[in-house]
Amino acid sequence: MNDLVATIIAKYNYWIYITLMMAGLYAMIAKNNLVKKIVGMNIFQTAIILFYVSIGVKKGATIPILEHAHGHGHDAHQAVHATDYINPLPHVLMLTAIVVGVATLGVALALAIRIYNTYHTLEEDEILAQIREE
Amino acid sequence: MIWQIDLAILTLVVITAGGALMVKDLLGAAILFGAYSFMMCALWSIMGAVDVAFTEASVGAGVSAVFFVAAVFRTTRRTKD
Amino acid sequence: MKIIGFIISIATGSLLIYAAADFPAWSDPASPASTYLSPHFIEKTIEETSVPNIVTAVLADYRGFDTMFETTVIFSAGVVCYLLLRTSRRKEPETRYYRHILTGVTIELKEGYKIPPSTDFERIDSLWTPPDLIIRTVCRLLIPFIQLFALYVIAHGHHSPGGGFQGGVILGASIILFAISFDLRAAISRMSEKLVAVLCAVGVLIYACTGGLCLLFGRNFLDYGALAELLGVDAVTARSHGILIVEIGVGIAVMATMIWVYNNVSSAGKYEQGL
Amino acid sequence: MSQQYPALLVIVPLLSALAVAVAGWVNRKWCFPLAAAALAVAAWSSVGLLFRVLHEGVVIYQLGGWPPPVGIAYYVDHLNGLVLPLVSIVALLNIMASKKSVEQEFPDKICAFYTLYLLMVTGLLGIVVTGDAFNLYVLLEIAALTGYGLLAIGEKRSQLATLHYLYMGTIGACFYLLGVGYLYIVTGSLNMVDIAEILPDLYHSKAVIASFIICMVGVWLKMAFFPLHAWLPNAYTYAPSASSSLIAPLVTKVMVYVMIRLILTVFTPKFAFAAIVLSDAVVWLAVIAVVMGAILALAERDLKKMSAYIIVTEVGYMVGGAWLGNRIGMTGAILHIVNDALMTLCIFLVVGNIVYKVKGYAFDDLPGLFRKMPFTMGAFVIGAMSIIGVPPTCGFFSKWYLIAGAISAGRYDFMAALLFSSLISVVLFFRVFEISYYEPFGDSHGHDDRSGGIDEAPVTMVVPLLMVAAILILLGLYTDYIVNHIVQFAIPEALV
Repeated sequence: MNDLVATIIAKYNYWIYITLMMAGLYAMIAKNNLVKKIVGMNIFQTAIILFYVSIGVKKGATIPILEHAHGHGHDAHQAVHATDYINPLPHVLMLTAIVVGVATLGVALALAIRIYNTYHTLEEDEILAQIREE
Repeated sequence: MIWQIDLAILTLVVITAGGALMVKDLLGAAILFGAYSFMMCALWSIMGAVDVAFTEASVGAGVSAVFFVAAVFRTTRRTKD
Repeated sequence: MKIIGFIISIATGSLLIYAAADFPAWSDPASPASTYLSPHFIEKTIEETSVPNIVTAVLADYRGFDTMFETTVIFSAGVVCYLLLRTSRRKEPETRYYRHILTGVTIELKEGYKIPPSTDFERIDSLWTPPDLIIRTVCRLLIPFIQLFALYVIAHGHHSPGGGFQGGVILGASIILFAISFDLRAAISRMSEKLVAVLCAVGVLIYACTGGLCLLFGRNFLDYGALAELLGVDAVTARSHGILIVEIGVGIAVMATMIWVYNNVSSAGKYEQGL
Repeated sequence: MSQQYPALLVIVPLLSALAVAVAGWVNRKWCFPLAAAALAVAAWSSVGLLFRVLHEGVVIYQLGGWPPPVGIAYYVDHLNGLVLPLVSIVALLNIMASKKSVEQEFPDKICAFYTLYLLMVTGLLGIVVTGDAFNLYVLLEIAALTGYGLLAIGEKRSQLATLHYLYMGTIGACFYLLGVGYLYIVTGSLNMVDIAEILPDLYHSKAVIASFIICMVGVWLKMAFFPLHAWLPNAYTYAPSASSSLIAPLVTKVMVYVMIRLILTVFTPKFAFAAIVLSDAVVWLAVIAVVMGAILALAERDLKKMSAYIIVTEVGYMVGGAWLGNRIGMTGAILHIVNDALMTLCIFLVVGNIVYKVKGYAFDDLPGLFRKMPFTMGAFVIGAMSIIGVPPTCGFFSKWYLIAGAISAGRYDFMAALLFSSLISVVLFFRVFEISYYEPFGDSHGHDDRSGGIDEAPVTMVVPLLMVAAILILLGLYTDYIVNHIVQFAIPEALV
């Protein structure tokens, strides 16, 4: 029992990300409103970003910007130790993922507006009913 | 890292995410989504991912929310779920 | 559908929880992710690129190719929004509205009529409302500072959090703020659609051409070290400068795309009114 | 110059896409020549790259001059050496063939269309050529986003279909990203070859198994593997013909390539087929996919949607062949990527020509077409023969390898499904032949034009189509060469 509690506490970031991801995925599949699905999609994407950022965290380390490192000379700085700084690679990847997220959002909203202009509703069942009537 | 703040923000992240998905008004969902993004941004800056947090603050809480509001303004606030 | 969605998300969640058991402990400095590749970035960045912000260095140099395509993703989102939403530019509405700025008189014009050739008239939309004084004044005061900050963020990305991407978004947001506080027509009269669209492409072009320039100097694509001769500095500083150049490109592209997408989404492609 | 082929391949379409975007605001006439020239350069460098791979073996290109695990590297071996020319040549032929229909369908937005077209090709070529797992995700999103744009400007229903595609595509891409994240957390690397070297010690890690499953599900979503195929038929059917004839042949096939690349290079066959017991279940799914795809195609009453369901069936072939877990099946799957892309291109170009002339693609629009459009329908016959699997065409040979692989793996159910779907294809296509050959033109429309004179699509549309048809036969004749000189080296020795 104590083990279980210990794992839950030790990895709580992962549990939060899984919860958010499940919520987003559920909304994308089960919601009826097209914009609600887009909200779900964004939550789904940010959950994955949270996961990546969690990979990068390092105990006892600081943000990945080198201190006392201005200037260009090779002797202007002391030796840098990897343990002092947080892993920068996941951050880089996630900058890209955020950009991809906002790009997808823009396209999805554009599509939703086009659909609204055609059918005058954002509810999927109402749209499908209209299509069936044609 | 102060665990009380961490926990409070994690709770708020989950609450705002749930709220954005559950509220029966698209404009409200858009605003709650902005709040969710901002909480995410706070969480990431706590984790030391300053660049990611900066981007999320400007993109997620800023521009994305504006896009959502603009799209809702051009369509409708009504939603059944 | 609700049941299917529930089952799928539970299945995914349980698979992920099952896998999380084998993860290295959270924030463990000895985890593979922290010991395999990242020490190289942390320890060598300053020697190889002379950029203290490791994230910027990795973003624009080590993984610069990713970032070029990230900018391309943004650019293509702009083009897709334009393609989907923009209504034909040739069609002028039958009745247009003009406002005489000095007196505030609104004129309705039928097709074929023209206003007197004077700069006192401004074109407005049918749902036009006078902008609120407080909002207008505050925005007028704020926008220059926002833009200044954005430029700082782009230029100072080497030493502090930020860079082309964040700066570009803030720069775009300042124009969007202008469009919200006045109206879309006012924003477009200052930054025309053509300018925005061309800036989008130019931003990505700056990035890609910087890479292409390296090809011409006989190095691999995006190897900024090749620019050393051109810039008259050593290879390491050339990398730092190369990063700055591409960050500016990213900034321009992102700014323009944000405005472009906002213009199209907020007016549903008609370029009137806006939010 | 030839050292830089890998870079040129991706950069030239990208640069020209940007140039087209700028040129479009100056003079619309420049768009098409720029786009076509760029694709020709890409095709040239991809063929050059293939020959370099054939002579020198694996080509590695370091982007930014950083050695692989630190920077991003291109990794071109026989597998993507084969797929790269395919992608660029299909794109080139299609841009030639669809010039007229683009001008007819959206005259206002030609420049935006060609910009997206080139970006899509950039994305697809990049997916194929890259050796970095995360870079693949970014390029995947470029190909997907531009694809949404290209698909959604079609008929009235295309927007809803595309939005569904967008939801599914985003889930798929995010699953792939998540899978890469799981690999990253246990290996610390993003380079495919590098990951493959680290993985053997971790084969029993739950994270690696989960990563494999998530990646596979993500890729299956993107390629419309049977239970996850729901987005495909509508999205492809309601799209404008110029975009559907680019996207239908390439996107699903490139995703099959990604799957094979993940199995062969990243996770290695030893893990995918031996360490975990999934292959039986996946082949079962493939059997269902093949059968259901064929049956659903049979239920359709229009040519384009029928072809879209045939894609679902073909994806079933390739996934099943790849997961049989033996060399012959894998050979069949790789060969089928090439053949199926060209067969699908052929069919969709025919549909494009019909839409251009008749303004419809339902079975009711087809009567009398053999007399009206003899060249188009001639090419259609060759494409149909290839899909059915009639000997001189290439479709026969890849199906032959797939069936041989099924037999040597002892999967007679998969073999039966292949034969069943071939039979269904015979029914499908002969129904179309019957309608368009025997029924006179104009019955359903009540036109008085019963004379049935030749009214062929413009030359620019017919010539590329005939070239595709010729390639289908040539590929069939040169199958031995392709298998012995290219495909054989694409599959690692470990897979027997």
